[in-house]
Amino acid sequence: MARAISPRRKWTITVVAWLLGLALFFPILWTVLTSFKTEGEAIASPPSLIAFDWTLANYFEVQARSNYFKYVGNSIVIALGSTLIGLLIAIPAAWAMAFSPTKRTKDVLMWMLSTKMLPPVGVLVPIYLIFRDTGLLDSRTGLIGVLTMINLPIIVWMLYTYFREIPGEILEAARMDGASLAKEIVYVLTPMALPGIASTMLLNIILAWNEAFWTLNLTASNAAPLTAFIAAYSSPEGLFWAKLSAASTLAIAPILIMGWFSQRQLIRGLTFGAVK
Amino acid sequence: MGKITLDKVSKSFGQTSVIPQIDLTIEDGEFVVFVGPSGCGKSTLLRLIAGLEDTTRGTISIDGQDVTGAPPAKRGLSMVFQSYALYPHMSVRQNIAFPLKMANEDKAVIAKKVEEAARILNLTDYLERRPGQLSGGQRQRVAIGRAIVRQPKAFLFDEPLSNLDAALRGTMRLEISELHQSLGTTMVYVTHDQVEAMTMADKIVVLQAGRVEQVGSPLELYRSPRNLFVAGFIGAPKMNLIDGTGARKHNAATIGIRPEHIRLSSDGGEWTGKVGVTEHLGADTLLHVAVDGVGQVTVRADGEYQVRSGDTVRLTPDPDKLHRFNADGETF
Amino acid sequence: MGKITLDKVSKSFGQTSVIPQIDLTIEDGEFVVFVGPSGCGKSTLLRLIAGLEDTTRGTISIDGQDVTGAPPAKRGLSMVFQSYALYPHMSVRQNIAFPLKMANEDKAVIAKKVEEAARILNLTDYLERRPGQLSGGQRQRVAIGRAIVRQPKAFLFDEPLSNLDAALRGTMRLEISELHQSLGTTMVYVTHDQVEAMTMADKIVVLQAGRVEQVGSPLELYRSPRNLFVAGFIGAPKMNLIDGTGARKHNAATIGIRPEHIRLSSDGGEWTGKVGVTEHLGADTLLHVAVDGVGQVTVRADGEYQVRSGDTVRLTPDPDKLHRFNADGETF
Amino acid sequence: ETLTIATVNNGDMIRMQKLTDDFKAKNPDIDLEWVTLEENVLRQRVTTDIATKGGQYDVLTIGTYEVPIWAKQDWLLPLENLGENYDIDDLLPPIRAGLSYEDKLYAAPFYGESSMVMYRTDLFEEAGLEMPEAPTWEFVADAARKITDKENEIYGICLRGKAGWGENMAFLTATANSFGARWFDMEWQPQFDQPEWKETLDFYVNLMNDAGPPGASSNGFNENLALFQSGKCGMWIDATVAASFVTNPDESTVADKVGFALAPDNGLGKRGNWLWAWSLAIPAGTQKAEAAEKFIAWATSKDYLELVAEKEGWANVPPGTRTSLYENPKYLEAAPFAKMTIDSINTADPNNPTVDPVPYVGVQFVAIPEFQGLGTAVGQQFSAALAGQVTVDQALQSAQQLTQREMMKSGYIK
Amino acid sequence: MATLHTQSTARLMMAPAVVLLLMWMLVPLGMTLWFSFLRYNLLMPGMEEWTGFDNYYYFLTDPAFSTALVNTLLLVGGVLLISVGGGIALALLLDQPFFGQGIVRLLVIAPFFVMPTVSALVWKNMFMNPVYGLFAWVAKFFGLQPVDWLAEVPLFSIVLIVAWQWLPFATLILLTALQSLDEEQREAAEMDGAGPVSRFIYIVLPHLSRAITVVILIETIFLLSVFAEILVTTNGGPGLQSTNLTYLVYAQALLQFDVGAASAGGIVAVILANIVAIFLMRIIGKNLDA
Ligand SMILES: Nc1ncnc2c1ncn2[C@@H]1O[C@H](COP(=O)(O)OP(=O)(O)OP(=O)(O)O)[C@@H](O)[C@H]1O
Ligand SMILES: Nc1ncnc2c1ncn2[C@@H]1O[C@H](COP(=O)(O)OP(=O)(O)OP(=O)(O)O)[C@@H](O)[C@H]1O
Ligand SMILES: [Mg+2]
Ligand SMILES: [Mg+2]
Repeated sequence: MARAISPRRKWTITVVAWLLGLALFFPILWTVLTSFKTEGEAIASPPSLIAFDWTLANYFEVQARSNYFKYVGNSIVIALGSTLIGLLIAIPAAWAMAFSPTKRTKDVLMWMLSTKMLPPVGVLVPIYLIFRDTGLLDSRTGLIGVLTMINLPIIVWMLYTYFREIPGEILEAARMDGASLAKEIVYVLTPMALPGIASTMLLNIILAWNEAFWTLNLTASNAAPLTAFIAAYSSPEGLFWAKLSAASTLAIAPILIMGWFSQRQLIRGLTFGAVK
Repeated sequence: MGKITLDKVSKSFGQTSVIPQIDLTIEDGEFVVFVGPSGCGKSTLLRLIAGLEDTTRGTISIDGQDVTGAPPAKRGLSMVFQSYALYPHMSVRQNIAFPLKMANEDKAVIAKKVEEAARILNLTDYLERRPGQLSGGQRQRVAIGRAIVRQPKAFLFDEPLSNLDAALRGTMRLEISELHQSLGTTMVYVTHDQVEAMTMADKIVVLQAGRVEQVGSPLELYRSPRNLFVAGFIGAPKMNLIDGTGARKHNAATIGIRPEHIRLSSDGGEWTGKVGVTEHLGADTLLHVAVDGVGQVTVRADGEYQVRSGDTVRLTPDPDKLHRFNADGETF
Repeated sequence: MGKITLDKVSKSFGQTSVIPQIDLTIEDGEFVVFVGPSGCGKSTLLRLIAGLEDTTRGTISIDGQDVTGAPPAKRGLSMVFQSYALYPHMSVRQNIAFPLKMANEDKAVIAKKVEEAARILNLTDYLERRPGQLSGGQRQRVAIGRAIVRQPKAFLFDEPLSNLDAALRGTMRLEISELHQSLGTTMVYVTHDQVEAMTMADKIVVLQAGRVEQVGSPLELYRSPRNLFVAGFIGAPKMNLIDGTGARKHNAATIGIRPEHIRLSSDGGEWTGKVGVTEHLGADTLLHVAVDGVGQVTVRADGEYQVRSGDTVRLTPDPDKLHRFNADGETF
Repeated sequence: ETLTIATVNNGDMIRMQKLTDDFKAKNPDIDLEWVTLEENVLRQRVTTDIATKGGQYDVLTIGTYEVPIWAKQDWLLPLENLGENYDIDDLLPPIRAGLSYEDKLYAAPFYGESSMVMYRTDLFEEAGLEMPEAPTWEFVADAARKITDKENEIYGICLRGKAGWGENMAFLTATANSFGARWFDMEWQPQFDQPEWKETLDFYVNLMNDAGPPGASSNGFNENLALFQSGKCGMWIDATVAASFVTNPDESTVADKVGFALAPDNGLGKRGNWLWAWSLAIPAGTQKAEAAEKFIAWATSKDYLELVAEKEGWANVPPGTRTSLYENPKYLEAAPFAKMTIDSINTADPNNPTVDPVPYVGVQFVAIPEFQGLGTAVGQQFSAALAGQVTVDQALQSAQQLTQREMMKSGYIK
Repeated sequence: MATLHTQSTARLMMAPAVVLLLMWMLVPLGMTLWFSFLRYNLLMPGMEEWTGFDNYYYFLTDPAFSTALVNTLLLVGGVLLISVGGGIALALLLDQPFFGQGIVRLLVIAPFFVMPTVSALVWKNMFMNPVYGLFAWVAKFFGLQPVDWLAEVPLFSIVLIVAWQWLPFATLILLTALQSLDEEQREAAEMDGAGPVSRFIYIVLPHLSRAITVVILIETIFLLSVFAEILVTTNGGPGLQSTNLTYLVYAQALLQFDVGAASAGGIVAVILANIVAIFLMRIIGKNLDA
């Protein structure tokens, strides 16, 4: 493909791609911009793009209402915790499925995935009762547990597809070299699958971060993450567009920034083994 | 130390029996090559010895000790894989050091042994590189380095050179032979390359469908193949196998004559044929000749033999080098 | 029809000039092989002809018509890729039919032509399979089938056999040669395999670093290499190149002698050496001899030459076959 | 000791959060942890928690709908130690009645509300209309159509349309009361097949089509508030608490042009106004009942009103809970809507909400546990009718059917 | 790989994941199953009694049920259509060389990071609102009647919002898949005379088929349980126009607090989800094996 493409074509593509990219990004951009407006400007017609009096008032207002940092902290702990534990459980399972498959491996995998399809509200009351009896309500531990469980199938599946890409010969070589199973996984498999593991991790952090049902329903204050933070803004109080935007910006900023910084890893690993 | 004995070993995958039953002894210090067509069970046999597969029946012993149930790590063997199976995330040094690290060797000892292995294999300058930054031949050497560093009882090679190009293959072939000479360790080597088998082996084991067809030194097999299969399999270019009338004249169901054992002349001679494709290799010329009443015969002529497609030539097989086979394909 | 002319063609990727400037004419019906070390620009040259890369300067014409700016599809050439580049989701039939379908041929015509191509290539039984279910050789044949079905002006092959094992390579080599004979279409063939180049080519183009070192028939190159590079490159086993005292005796900076042009004897002879590794190939024996004052020399002896490592042998290079090079590496 | 307080994200509650320091100063050993949620989410969370005895909250913010139901289940602790100077008798009688069960107070009102008409005096003047103190539906409809000027984005009337028992059904049930309709007859038979309901709904849908804002079917209290504040509504019939927001010049572009009137009637003796109070209660499961009660006493006390007045001005104190407030001249002066509010509250009668007798209590709701789901389901039908997705008749028919099913399923009717 | 030793270790290694998921499946699901046969309303404790299949009867005969079923399919199908179709188009575009590729990729990927609640709020209030929304402003700017998105085309609006969130995911996966297409295959097709369109249809699309199945599988799993977006924007309305199964069960569970009915609904949803799952696995399993 090293034939020259005409500059005109390249420019056309550039323009179209940028327009589409900006269009997709626009809602986020608009939210961020609005968060710096006053309530009046937020609903002004015609809307002003950047030529308005920038103000941080909305952020102070939001922070005054609820301690943002507590929620962020919880979000981080829960998203990271559930993902790490999930990986810890999933890596051996995926290893087994990828390198010692049986006839039933596929079925087990599909069964795991199908557990994700069950509507969470259907089991809310049972879980609530269990959590109440075990004292897990409004605890990070409890949430980490639940999120681990709901993301585990995806983690196992993604890892499985990555692992299958790794030639079994390398693991056999390690075995010949005298590595025990644990060492084989720690020294050979995990480092080799690192891009895949990183991408799985990132994807699951995102999913856990954005999980709204369980995080909202199983917490009150101690363990409440950003989804609960934003729940205080999900209906307007008169003119509230700017405040809503500020809260929204705060809720998505950490994960967006993390996502942007790690997008290379995310994308690199998103090449599910199955995709290639 | 490294005598490997297979006693009535058989292997099935589910219903399919891949190796019906094999008895084989590999002496200490021997260079044994397994050859055979694709799918005949060469790799399986090697993996059984390595302990990467369980035997279905039979026992494998190393130096008289039964290791049938032992895990690979406990057998004291090293293996070099066709794909090299290097650890891509480790440097060459770490790759070579890995088996020692697994054996919990002392750091200083590891360093010394790795340097030593690297020196032998001319890898000293590349120790800090990753496998991805090496050429094919260098990677192969790293794989060998990883194998020799722990001084195993025997080396197992599964088509180690098949991913290299012809020139490199030649060089590596020599290197492995030299390594064998200098280390004196038992080597079991799987290949389907003629030249490798012929030039490297002390003993060739010809396999077909999981059975041993013949065991012997390269020249033994070249000179006296026990049956049609071995005759056709050993030697390049392939032995001409002739049945029908041509064979009946020699009182055999089939006769075989190698291309290099046929004399060319412009008149006289036993057979008359028309030249088809000619391949000029410089040092030799290969003529593909359609012989009346016999079929396609390949002849090798020394040097540059000038002949054109369509020319008629006379051929005389060297009677001393003629192989005769009965209806079952056995030599007699 | 298929005369390809390259006129002052050069190619750079960004800053790096890969092909400085090349003039080359490929006659209609010729089988031209490009050889050269890895990275010398063989594939690039082929892709320039195919239209898969733009020339930086110069013009390419086919049958006298300038096609420098034409897209690949408009040049009427077929290409067989090293990786075969079969369409994995299509059956063999669909793969072969694809170029015709793209040309909006009639269904019936397509069916007929595909059958015909499959017959020629012995693929009739596999027409309904997917590429994934075929062996390497069969895949290669499908790729060729896809190339011949549209009766192109010329075929371009980029190392088409390098993914096959030795035995298969031999067979496919013959098949392509026969195909060339029966179709009579121009073929441009890239390889780095000695044997392929020698046996298949009408004309070999030896490339180095994007420059043509020599063009000629295989035997021309074998007999009279124009310089050291070609001498070392053509012929297997490689020509022995000797400089220093050994060469000065012959009034040359370097002399070259092929292994098959050295006579072995137990006494007399020009050189005395000690045998290192011996490789018994059955038909021949290769001896690696360390000659005093000359260096490592490889000698090919016919048949089974019995000698042991460490023996002393005498060698006599055939004076008629001696190549002499000046300090610039040119033959004189 | 830390109290976890579940509360709704309404302006008055938010204000209370900001005044926490005052409470802490008075009770240094009690810490407050706020869980502020949007109304629907709050209700789900709080209900799930109390019904399963999860015990996550020490103080709940609930409404007049929940209090009698929950008190009956013994899920709430009666408020008996509100302190010497709490002056329980100062609470407005209808509100206090709504929050009591078997004569015990189970929740203290934080603010109370009824509904009334808010209108734009400037627009009425322009159109040459005069709003009576107690308008009829006929007048309201007529005026709305006259004021409407869609070109300039002036809509004659803004009414709730967003589906939900606490959203459009609060308004519609109260309105239906004034049209003589009712949810159930004395046998718990649903009444949506009766002409009164058809009349109500026809009136509502037609009026909104002619004079309502676009997107009315997704407008609730807050959306309408925004519309009114930005000057897009001629009239708005909604909660009395809105009055302080629409007259607040910081938030409202029409602050000085708002007039108030009682909710309209149809001459049948019932007005279309409701009664609601956001109140603080203590769940039975808490370990910190004493501290919780201290907090509630603080938050609903007269002193708290003074505190807000001091910090934010009298117009912003939480309204509708205490008689004394409406006797306070400073408040009456600062809050032009005060009189209308208290009149509206006092005319609402939760025990006899309808023209014809009914077996239930509650003005804009039916105080049975099933009502949340039922009201929302019916609300969805009516919202669909408003959006023009179904006809009024279809909506009523579906409402009737689904209500009947539900009542059958729950065993009210055999 | 196939020694008995490794096989038994493998089983051991899978055990934690399998056992945990099994517990996660069975304990709550078992309780849900049990509840589904009870008359159990959270607001009326102490009245639990066995009612047999009553809850199922009421759930399945509820006219809302069939509507919700259809809506669920429309929602999943619609989002899949947009995100896969758009994803392919975007991937093809982004695969071309142009200026600022990296930045555009950042822009495109961004919606995927946004919480569903937030995106629903933003879309509802700042874009689709018929009075203040940006869409309304644009419509008015062109002299058109603003569309009241959430009332007039509620399901479509929700599809749009959800598709906006999932489009980046599809694009990314398809883009990486596209980049893994063997260059020689593309060139071979070019030599064979295939134009850009033919190349897309005969070479690129088949190559993408596995990636597309992966996207469909993953998205379906998440789309079946879309609910926050509906709750925030339309509350399932107007009428039942945007009520999907998950939302219906939600309404039973958290509006009516009818645990019995919600459990029955949950069980029905699980069964339906598994039917979809089996169906998906059939096609996908095949595609993944290849
Ligand atoms: N894990 C397995 N399960 C089932 N059959 C297998 C397995 N491994 C190998 N086989 C079968 O066993 C036979 C022998 O395989 P093996 O790999 O030993 O052949 P090989 O001689 O090494 O061939 P090649 O030269 O192609 O490497 C083949 O028919 C193969 O299909
Ligand atoms: N797209 C490209 N961009 C930059 N450099 C290139 C590109 N393609 C090839 N080259 C460079 O051009 C030179 C010639 O490459 P080419 O592929 O033609 O070599 P070759 O002779 O075919 O080698 P091989 O035998 O390994 O296939 C190499 O140095 C290579 O790195
Ligand atoms: Mg093998
Ligand atoms: Mg090349």
